[in-house]
Formats: sequence, C-alpha cells, structure tokens
Amino acid sequence: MADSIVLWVGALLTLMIFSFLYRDNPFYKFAEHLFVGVSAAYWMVASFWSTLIPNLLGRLYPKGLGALLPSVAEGEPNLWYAIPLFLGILLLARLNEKTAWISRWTMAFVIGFAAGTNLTRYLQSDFVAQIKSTILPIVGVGDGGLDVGLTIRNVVIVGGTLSGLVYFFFSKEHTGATGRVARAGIWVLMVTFGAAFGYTVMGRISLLVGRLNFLGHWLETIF
Amino acid sequence: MDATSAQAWFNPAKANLLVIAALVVAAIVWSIARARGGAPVKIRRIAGLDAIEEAVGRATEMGRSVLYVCGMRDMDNVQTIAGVTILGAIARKTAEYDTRLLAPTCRSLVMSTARETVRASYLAAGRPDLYSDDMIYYVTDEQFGYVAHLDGLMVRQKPATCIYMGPFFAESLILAETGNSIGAIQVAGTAMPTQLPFFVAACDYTLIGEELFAASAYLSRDPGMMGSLKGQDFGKLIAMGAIAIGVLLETARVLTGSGGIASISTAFIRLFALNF
Amino acid sequence: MKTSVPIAVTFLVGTSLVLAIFIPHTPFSTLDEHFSVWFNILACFAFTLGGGNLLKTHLTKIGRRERDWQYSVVTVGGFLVMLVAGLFKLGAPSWDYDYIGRETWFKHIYDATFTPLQATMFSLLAFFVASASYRAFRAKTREATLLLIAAAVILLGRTPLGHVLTAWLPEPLAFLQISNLSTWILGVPNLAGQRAILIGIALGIISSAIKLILGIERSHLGGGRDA
Amino acid sequence: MSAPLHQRLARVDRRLIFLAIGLSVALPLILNLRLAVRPTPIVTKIFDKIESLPPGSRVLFSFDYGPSTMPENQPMAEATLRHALAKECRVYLMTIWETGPPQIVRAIDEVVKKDFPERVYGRDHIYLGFKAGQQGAINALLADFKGLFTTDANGAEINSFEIMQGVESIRNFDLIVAIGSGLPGVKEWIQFGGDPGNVPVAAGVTAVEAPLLYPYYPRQLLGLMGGLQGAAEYETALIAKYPHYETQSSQAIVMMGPQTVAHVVIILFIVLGNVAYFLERRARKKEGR
Repeated sequence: MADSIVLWVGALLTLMIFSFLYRDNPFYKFAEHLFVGVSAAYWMVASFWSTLIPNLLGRLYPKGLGALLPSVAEGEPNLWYAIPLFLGILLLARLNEKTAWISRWTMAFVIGFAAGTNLTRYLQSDFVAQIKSTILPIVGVGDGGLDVGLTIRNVVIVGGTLSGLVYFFFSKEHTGATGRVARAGIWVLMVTFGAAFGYTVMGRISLLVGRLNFLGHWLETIF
Repeated sequence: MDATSAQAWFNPAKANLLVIAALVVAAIVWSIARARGGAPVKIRRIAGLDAIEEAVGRATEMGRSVLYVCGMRDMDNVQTIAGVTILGAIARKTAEYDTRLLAPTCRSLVMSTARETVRASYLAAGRPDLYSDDMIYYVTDEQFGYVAHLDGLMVRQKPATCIYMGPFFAESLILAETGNSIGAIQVAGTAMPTQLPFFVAACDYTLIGEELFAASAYLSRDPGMMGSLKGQDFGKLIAMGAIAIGVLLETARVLTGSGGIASISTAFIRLFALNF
Repeated sequence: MKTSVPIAVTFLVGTSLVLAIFIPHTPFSTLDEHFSVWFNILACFAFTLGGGNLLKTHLTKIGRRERDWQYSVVTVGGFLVMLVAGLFKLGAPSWDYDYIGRETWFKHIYDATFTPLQATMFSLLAFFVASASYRAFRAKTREATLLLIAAAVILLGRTPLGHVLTAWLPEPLAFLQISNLSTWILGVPNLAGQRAILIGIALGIISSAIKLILGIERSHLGGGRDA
Repeated sequence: MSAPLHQRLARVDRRLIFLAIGLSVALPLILNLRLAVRPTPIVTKIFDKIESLPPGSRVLFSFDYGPSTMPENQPMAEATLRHALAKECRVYLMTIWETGPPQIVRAIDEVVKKDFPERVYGRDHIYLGFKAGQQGAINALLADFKGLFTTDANGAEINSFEIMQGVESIRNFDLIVAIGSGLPGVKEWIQFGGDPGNVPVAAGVTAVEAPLLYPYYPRQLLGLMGGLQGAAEYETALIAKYPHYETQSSQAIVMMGPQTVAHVVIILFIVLGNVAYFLERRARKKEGR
C-alpha cells in the first residue's frame, strides 16, 4: 500500500515537472512549490541529525546523547567546539538590526577558512600538478625512430596549453603577436568545450531514459 | 603519516611546494603593492564584463528586473565569494539606474552575506531607500529545487537580464536555456570546467574560469585589485616558463639519450611533484 | 571593531590554514579537517536565518493574499510536514534509529516527493541539451565551427553508429575512424584546453584568496569603516 | 506556408525539439531496440585486469555517487563487482559520498545476494560503509586502513572479520575500482590513493566527468568507463566471456538503444540548424544585392 502511494505520487509529480516543457502551468507551480518546501526542510533535518547533533552536541556534551547516539556518548568532551558554538550564536545576531554587525566575526572566520583551504588545494592539484603533467618531450621517439603520432600529440598538448594560458593574460591586449597566440588559445578552448558538450549529451539522455523507465513501470502497474 | 613525522614542525617533502607557493604569492603581493603605490596597470577589455553595464541598462529601459544567481555552493567556496562580490558591483549599477534586482540564493549564509554587500552598494550609490531585504532571499539548499524555483521565476517575471556568477553544476544549461526562451540577455561566469561548455553555448557572454575572479577587480577599478590581475599574469609566466624549461630538457633527453640531461630533467620535474 | 576584528580573524584563519600544509604537527595537521566541521556547524546555524526567511516570505504572501498565494501554502505545508517528520523522527521505532531509516515518515515523504522531483528536474537536461545544440552549434564563425565539429565527432563517436559510419576506412586511415578521432580529441586538444583552464583558475583562486586574507577584498563585510 | 523555408527553420518552436527527443527515447524503449556495442581498449583494459586477477585477490570498490546519476553509474558498478566476484576475488565495498550507502546496498542485493549467495560475509566480501572527509579519508586509508574503518557498516568490530587480516593500508589491495560522479571521486582516488599507494585504479564515471579524467589515462588510470557507453562496453565484454550473466548484466546495453536514437536526432537537429543558417545567409546576401 505505502509503496503504491509512493509510486503514484512520484509518477504524478514527474508528469507535473515535465509539463513545464510545454509551458508554465498550475501543475508545475504546484510541484515547484512543493519541491522548495520539502527540500529546504530535508536539508535542514539532514544537517541537524548528521552535523549539529553528532559534531557539535556530541563533541561538547557527549553524555547528553545517551539515548540518541550510544556510540558517541562514550567519548570525551572536546571543548574546542565551543568556538563554533560561539560563532554560530554570533551569526544569529543578524536577526536584530542593531547587533547585526557582530555576525561579521563569524563571516570573517568563514572567509578565512575558504581562502586558506582553497589557496593550498588549488596550488597543489591544479597549478603544480598540471605544470608537471604538461612537461613532455615535443619529439616523440618510438622503437627505432620518430613516432609521428606521439610527436603531434605532445606538440598539440604543450602548444595548446601555452596558447590557452596566453588567452588568459589580463595585462596584454589581444593584438599583434599576443593576439595571434591568444586566437590559437581560444580555438583550443572551443574544441575543449565542444568535446565536453558532446560527451555530456550522453549522460543527459540516460537521465531521461531512467525517468521514462520509471513512468513505464508505473503504467505497468495500472494496466 | 607515521608517528615520527607527526612530531616534526616542517615537512621537508613539501619544500618544493613552499618555494613555488612563495614565488606565486610574492608575485601577486608585489604587483598589488606596486599598483597601490601608483604604478599604472593596463587591463585588456573583457567583453563579458563590458556587457553587464549594457545589460543592466537594457533592463532599465524595458522596465524589467535583473536576475542574479551566485551559484550552488556556500561561502566556503571562493567562486561563491567572487559571485557575491560581483553582485555588489552590479547592485551599484541597479541602484544608480533604479532597476529592480532579484537574487534568490540556495544557501542561508550566502543570503545573509549578499544582503550586507548589496545594502552597502545601495548606500554607496546614495539610494539606500531603494534597498529591501526582499530582493535577496533564501530558497532551498537543494540544487534542483532551487532550479525549479528559478525556472518558474524566469517565465513568470521575465527578467530582461540574467547573470550567473559562481560555481555551477548540471543546472547551468537548464537555467541558460530557460533564460534564453524568455529572451533575456544572459551573462555567465564560472570556474567549473564541466559547465563552461553549456554557458558558452547558451549564454550571450561567458567569463571563462580565471576571468570570473578578475571580474570584481575589473568592475571596481580599484588599483590594488587591478594589481592582483597583473600578479596573476606573473603566475602564468611562471607556469609557462616552467613548462618551457621542462619541455626543452625532456626533448633534449629524448633526442640525445644523454644520462646527464636525463638526471637534470628528472630533478627538474621532481620540483613539481606532490609529495604526500 | 566592525572591520578591523573581522579582517584580523580572516587573516589568522587563512594564513594558519596555508601554513598548515607544511606543518605535520598538531594542531596544524588536522586544522583543515576541524575547520571544515566547524564550517558545517555554522551552516546549520545559518539555516535558522534561511528557513526563517523562507517562512516569512511565504507567510507574508499568504497573509496579503498576493498573486499565487495558494502555492505558498503548498511550500509552507511541505516544509513544516517534512521538518516535523524529520526532527521528531516520526515513525521511527526508537530515538537512536536513523533519521532516514526505512520506517520513518521522513524517508517515505523523501521517496514519494524529493526523489522523483529531483530526478525529473535533472532529466529536463535531455531536452535542453537538444534545444541548445540546435541553436548554438552553427558554423557562424571559425570558433563556433570548431565547437560544432568537436561536438559532432564526440557525439557520433559515443554511439555504435559512429563505428558503423567509418569502419570501412582502410588501415592507414584508421586514425580517421570516428571512434579513434573522438578518443584523440578527448585525449589531446581537450586535455590541453582543460589544463590551460585549470592553471588559470588556480591562479584566480590563489589571487582571490590572497586578497581576502590580506583584507584588500572586503565587500563581503558590507563596507563601512570603524567608527 | 508563406514564409520562406529558412525563416520557418529559424523560428522552429523548441517544443517540437522537445517532442522529438521525448519520442526518440520513448519509442526505442517501448520497441525494445538493441544495438551491438563494441568494447574499446580503454574499457577492455579494466576487464582484462580483473580477468587476470588470481582468486583471493583484494579489490577495493568505492561507489562515490548518489541516486541522481544511478542510470549511468549503477550498471558499471554492478558489472565490475559481478566480474570480480566471478573471479573469486575478495571484495571490499565502501564510499566517500554521503549518498553512496544506498547504492552499495543495492549492488549487494542485486549482485552478491542474487548471483553469489554462497559467498560468506566477512570472508569473501565486506561492506565497510561511508566515511566523511573526502580526500582526507583516502589519505587516512593509505596510512592506516583500520584506523579509519574501526568497524564495518553495521558497527561490528573490524578485526573480527577474516577478510580484514593483513589489510593495513590501501597498498595491500591489488586493484581499486572507483565508480564516481564528481568530487570527491576518481581524481581523488588517483591522487591520494592509487598514486601514493602504487595500486592500479580502474574507474567508471558519468559522461560529464569523463573528459576531465583523460589526462590521467593510461599512466595513472588503468582504464575508464565513461558514461552509459562505457558501462555498456563493459557489460558486452562480460557477457562475451560469461554468457550466463546476460539477463542481469545488460542494463546499460538496453539503455544504449534510446541513447543512440536520441543522439542521431540531436545530430539531425544540428544539421538542420546549420542548413537554416546558410539559407538565411544566402537570402540576406541576395537582398543586399
């Protein structure tokens, strides 16, 4: 019984969303508004049970979790977690116009966290690592001679990466020699975008196949 | 990580990274300091950013609103921060032109930060009376719930201009195609490589990757910020120089087969190894 | 207090995280991990602001009987039902039961509404990808032509059809077979383009992070000076 | 019928395109259209690797995706898992995605319970569950596997399982199979698991992710299943060798029919769009004269 309600509601909501492809209509509006309400609550509940309770309460006052999470309740309190509690309360100062400025302290922590972690992460995996992978010999040598395929490959990779970087230069107008290299750079980028777009189409179609399969399953239960 | 290294105060395996980090950071900081000291900085035109002014103007003429979306992530993402900063710059223009600005968000923290930023912009533009918290509101953390709302909003309110700046995922194309169907001018900017193709294909202007982070400097014309762009160019020169040297060494190694060159080349490449 | 304290906090947090990757010593070695948990906790607090705002917006709409106010009733209803079901673990046999366990109402509502709505919104992409292709892939300029050719080759190369179309090519021209061509495009020019984009993004992020840490970029603080 | 052809083409209602796409997916599904799929080297490399593993080899599976990409990821996850079990490997199932556990449970129900009911839990296979911490978790598994997984997914002490004897680090595995759809995912498994631990990584990802992973193949990545096509190729290879799995292991193959038709329809629309553009350009030139 419960399963068939879930199936029916799911199928009707699916059709309501699809109806948007024709035009905006009351069914879509209904599904959209339901989705917003339900999903906002979903994420709040999920973060309440998976973050706030175990990671804040569980670390500050593990004994308080006796009945909820027996595995956490045995741990020792970690008082460092009073800091996020404090910052969290400061954040709520936003609710009042006069005290709102205090919440900037919390935002300052968040911004510092974002800047610090992102700086190191991108420096390592996207700056240093990508430079390393681009260091290739531009002449490919196979068994006993020049490997034309490999040579072309490496020349395109090295040349493409360098010209792409030239495109991103900000302090040089795209004129003259810089302009020509930047032009080559934009061509490389266009091939990249075209390739990624083409490859993605497949995944998007699979999603629709999945949905139509679901509707087919629903229809089978009716007829 | 074993017990002994856990006690050390410096990880020698990361010395190479420290040197590279120091070089890049120094280049950027030096450029900022120089620009603040009055050295002129010339920045090339970025069509997508020049288009924003025009796009806001168009919304004003048509008496319609500007829709601004700053991505699908929270304030711990530098792209989102860039998105909120650009929103601040755009809000100044909508305040000057008295154009309606709409910026629904999908994170609560983004909502409250964006409100602070936009309020300050309206104040700076001398139009605090036009600002209202209703312009910036939270919808839901759920990616597709948020998109369902934005789609509905677009077809019902028909904004003349849609601007997407920040981290985007699969929804990029849903937004851009819906925006296109209502005839809006669309300007996008993201550093999510997977989504760039869709914005490039479906929007009128797209800021590609690094250009997103240049936007706030470009729009603010603040010397320090402009200097940082020059610093990024030095960073690119460092990367290009390193690639060029490495490629020459590797090519020489392959062509000569010399052991000496091979060991120099290996040592050079090892400078860019990530040691865990 | 209004600007200098936040700037100092950002500076301290940011620099210590940067230094932390070179310091394999506690507390630095686990700083990133702890701070990300802290951040998640703060995001939970922020839900009070966001959720409160959501309720306020829709209740105002309902109170003023604005256009389409009936739908706001749907949002508020869905929100409250889901919230109560989840926070009180309705249907769960005990308090230590998983909040999204099989027997909870929360899970039933999730399955009936959230899952199909999410999957269907996502699948709209199948349609939009087609309409975008129709409009955008036109050989208007040299750049657009490259975009078009790359996309078409990959599109064909990813189906059995691509194989059939060019399988007749003789061995010396085998590299022109669509499946080989698409692998080459993905592995060579695509790779170069991705690299240039990634290195650029890395520099953009590093530079933004420096500006934030040094307090040069501070519009997120809402401006204002110390009084 | 009075407007010239190019104008009608340029103004084609996008709902017609939507309808065409809907039909091109629905009709092949209803008619059960099946097309021959040919495995490519990038996929057969994974198949050959698993095929070459001696019985008792340790294979670590990480299913790092959620329900939204299930149509693409689940077939590849199940096909590789089925293959590893058929080769009598010891399999370890885990995820670094919060939404991963239901996907693992599904794979266990569909593959382990149905096709290999005789295998013993804790000796032949184990379900380790979800660990937060993204790449940090992988890093921790490299240093001390059981330090992170102190229990299995059901909360039982990790050392009580025979299968865990001798597993101290990721280095102890013979193969990592990472099925992912984003971040953290395959890239992190390569950077923080496979590379430093010197364990081959085989991957399956959504079509969107695949172009980003080509940089790692073939040096850091053993092989790659990209999207539904990749999954279908693996299934084809599996069925060719083990025909008795045909009914359960052709999910992706079945979906390739609508997929191919839809691709062709999209290509036709692209062609049509270009015809419209060139006709329009010619018309404009004529007017100009």
